[in-house]
Amino acid sequence: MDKCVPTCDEAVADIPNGATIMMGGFGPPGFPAQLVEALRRRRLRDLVIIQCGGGTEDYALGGLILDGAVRKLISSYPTHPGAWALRDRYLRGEIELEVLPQGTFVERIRAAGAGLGGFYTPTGVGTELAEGKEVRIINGRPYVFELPLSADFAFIKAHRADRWGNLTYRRTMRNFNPIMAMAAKVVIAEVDEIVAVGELSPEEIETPGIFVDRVVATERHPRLLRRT
Amino acid sequence: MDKCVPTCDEAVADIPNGATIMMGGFGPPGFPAQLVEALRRRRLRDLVIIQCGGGTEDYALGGLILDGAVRKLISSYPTHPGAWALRDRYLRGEIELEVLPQGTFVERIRAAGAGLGGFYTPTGVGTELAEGKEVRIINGRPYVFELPLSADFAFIKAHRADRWGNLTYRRTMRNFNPIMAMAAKVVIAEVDEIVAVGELSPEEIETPGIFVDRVVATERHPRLLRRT
Amino acid sequence: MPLTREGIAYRIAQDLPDGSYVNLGVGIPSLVLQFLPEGRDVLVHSENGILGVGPKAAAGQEDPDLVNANGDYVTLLPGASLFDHALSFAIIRGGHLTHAILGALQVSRRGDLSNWKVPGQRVPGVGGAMDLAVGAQRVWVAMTHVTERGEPKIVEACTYPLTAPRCVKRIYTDLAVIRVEGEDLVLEEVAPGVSPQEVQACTGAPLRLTADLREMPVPAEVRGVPLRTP
Amino acid sequence: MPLTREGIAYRIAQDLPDGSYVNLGVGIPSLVLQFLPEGRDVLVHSENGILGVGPKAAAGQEDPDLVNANGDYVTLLPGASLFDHALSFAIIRGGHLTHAILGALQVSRRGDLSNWKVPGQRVPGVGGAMDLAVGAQRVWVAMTHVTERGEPKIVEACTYPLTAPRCVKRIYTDLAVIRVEGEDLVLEEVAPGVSPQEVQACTGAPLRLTADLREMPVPAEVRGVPLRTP
Repeated sequence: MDKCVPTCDEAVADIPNGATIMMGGFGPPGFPAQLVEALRRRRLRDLVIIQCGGGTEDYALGGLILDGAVRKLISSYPTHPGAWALRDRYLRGEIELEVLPQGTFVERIRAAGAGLGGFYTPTGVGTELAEGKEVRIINGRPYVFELPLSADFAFIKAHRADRWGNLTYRRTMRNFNPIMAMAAKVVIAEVDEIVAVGELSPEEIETPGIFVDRVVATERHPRLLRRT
Repeated sequence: MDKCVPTCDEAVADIPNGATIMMGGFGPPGFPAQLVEALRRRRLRDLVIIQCGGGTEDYALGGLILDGAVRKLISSYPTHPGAWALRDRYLRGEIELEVLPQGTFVERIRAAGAGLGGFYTPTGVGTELAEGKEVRIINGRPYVFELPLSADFAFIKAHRADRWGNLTYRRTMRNFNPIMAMAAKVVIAEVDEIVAVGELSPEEIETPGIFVDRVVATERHPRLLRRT
Repeated sequence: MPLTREGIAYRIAQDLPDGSYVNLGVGIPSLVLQFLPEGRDVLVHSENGILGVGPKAAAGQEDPDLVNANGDYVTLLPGASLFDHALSFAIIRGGHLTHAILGALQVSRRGDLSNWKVPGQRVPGVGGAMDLAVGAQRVWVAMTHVTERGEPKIVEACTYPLTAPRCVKRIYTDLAVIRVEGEDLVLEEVAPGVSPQEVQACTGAPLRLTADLREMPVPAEVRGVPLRTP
Repeated sequence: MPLTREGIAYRIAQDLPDGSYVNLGVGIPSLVLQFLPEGRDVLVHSENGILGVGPKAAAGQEDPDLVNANGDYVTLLPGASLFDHALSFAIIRGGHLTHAILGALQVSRRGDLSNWKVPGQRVPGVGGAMDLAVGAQRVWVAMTHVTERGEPKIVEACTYPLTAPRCVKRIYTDLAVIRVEGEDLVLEEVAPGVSPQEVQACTGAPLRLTADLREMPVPAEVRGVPLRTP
């Protein structure tokens, strides 16, 4: 069993037009930027992207949106100042946008990964984000019904990996990555370093290799050190 | 902020008759045996216990059941040979027993800890364990509706702790502990060792102290080394 | 005279007991930590998976893998822990945070909160606002009492899109501390030199006065400039 | 002649490709791992939070913090990972295990499984059985073809309490390998020296024969004793 792939380009070579792709990351930490840049080089169309933010400037997800590759973005906070590519296309009606409370966004992804059919959350009750959604009173409190959210591919970013796809993270790299790794048909991990099987301690592995299909080691892009 | 308590007896001193108490552990690993033994010394009545197993022989949970302190057990697999105290009382109609599929058991506890109102699981559909429960077809597949499961107290067992209640586990000690730590009003952790704040690395802390109210260090009981 | 933004933050800091776990929104809430009395252990939560956020990283000392929910490169305090987004929002929604201190566009007399979207905002984006408003044990609002155009932010009913209904427990402004009690707003404190009448005059809903009303205990250095009569 | 219990386990092991993630039930399934062909990476999952379970610990070498779901003190293979029960059952229910190899009391012609409770069992206890039956990508049953009293375990419809309906994909017994296809049981292999007629005679539902029927490829040492005609 060897899940290593030599380059990001090879790791994303089989993604078709119209694919649904999750991308981990909250700000630069844990964002699989090199995989996304490789995806841009594929020149695909009609992608559905699931990412917490809206992309930054003309790089990675921002660039993918700028290129016109994205049909729809499912997101939570796509309104940071750097997300001008999304803003421009959205205001021109060229991209569809679904916005979810951040806890609902991640819990829907977890539900898909955990094989659940849906769940009730108190978040969003009585707001415009719950419009059209089923509300149910449970033990006297209203909850909104939410469905699982899955994808064809997940791009995730971790710190270290082995060839079985076991992953560790450092600092705030985890964010959505361990959850998205559970919820896509094909999970591709961009990592800082690949080590031998057995080198990661069983307790420190945060994403077990069972969730991961491909691993590719990359150099950190200098742009990732910039403030978002 | 100092959550340390000198002894198990002090840690359980305020538990009233009729309390609902979760207990972590799957076999000996992660089972808070000394807290349970201290609870036995309280000579309480009408307790509702939430534990995956049914107690072993006349020790800890087995002893608590033998003592007649338990009104109801919510469990998943209480039928191992050592659980004779439960078996005897159950067959005499002296204890109520609710049995859940193990994934449903832990997911109901997580739902409580995560503030969810309930969820749909495919597990149990078409079986006697789903009798009387709501079934809903979601995307063509049937699911059973399950409610959150919370408690007044949770007894958990971890490896190392600091005085803020941050916890780490080794090997298979985790099991239900990090989940139950989220789902009770008062969470009491029995640990092998208490270290200074800052000594546990931020990445290795599995249960953040926010979930934990009391920490007590204990010697490992020799009986815990026995096969269950 | 009304408090500075730092004055509001200072006032809130005094009300956070030892052992608090707080999420701090952007703006005034982010100033709270620096005013915490010595010796109090208060852990700051960040949506992206931190408990125990420390000060911003010094220039050149940024860890590229460590930001807070605001996107700032930060540090970790000793005793900090790190986790994924699912656990982070289980902490929020599950009622584990003792306090969420949030900015607001509007707060209604029954504690409805609007803080995520102005009407006519053309690109929506909510982040963790709704989860925090619904989940934290105590939702406290920190804001200036009126908008830049002098309009009251405390209103009979919110006209901006709701973040969550009936969630705000207490409002800290440059003029007052106000407790939400059912459908009532109880004026607990006024800024030094500000009268209850002046507070009521720039509040869009009736304030209830009680015998416990007192002046906000803030030192001179965080007091602001005299109130312009609205 | 019918296979030994080890023979059934041997036969299953040949069908697990490199990169499999399997949960092994008690009894015959627990014997599978020792027969895995050299060089195949197959990771064993344990409900209590392990991927990469190794052999049982040697006497005196037990780690008091490390057991498998069966309560045995075990070891970890290099590359193993540890996690909590919520993630462990997310793995199961979420369809991430490639195989669950389970014992059975009864399997119906449409793949219904009964393996958690006999009628009249006085204390109920289910453990992870239902989650595994519902969640794994391939549920394979490993069992003797008939009960100790010679009654068929493969039946038209289960009379024992169900674990899950329509979940079993393949049945490995001491006499045969049978594939469940819709409402049909397809006889794929027979044990060496056992005829399809003999298999049908101790099966409680009709078996479909195809041109692909073959003899189970097992070495002599895991073959058993000649079949007693039922």
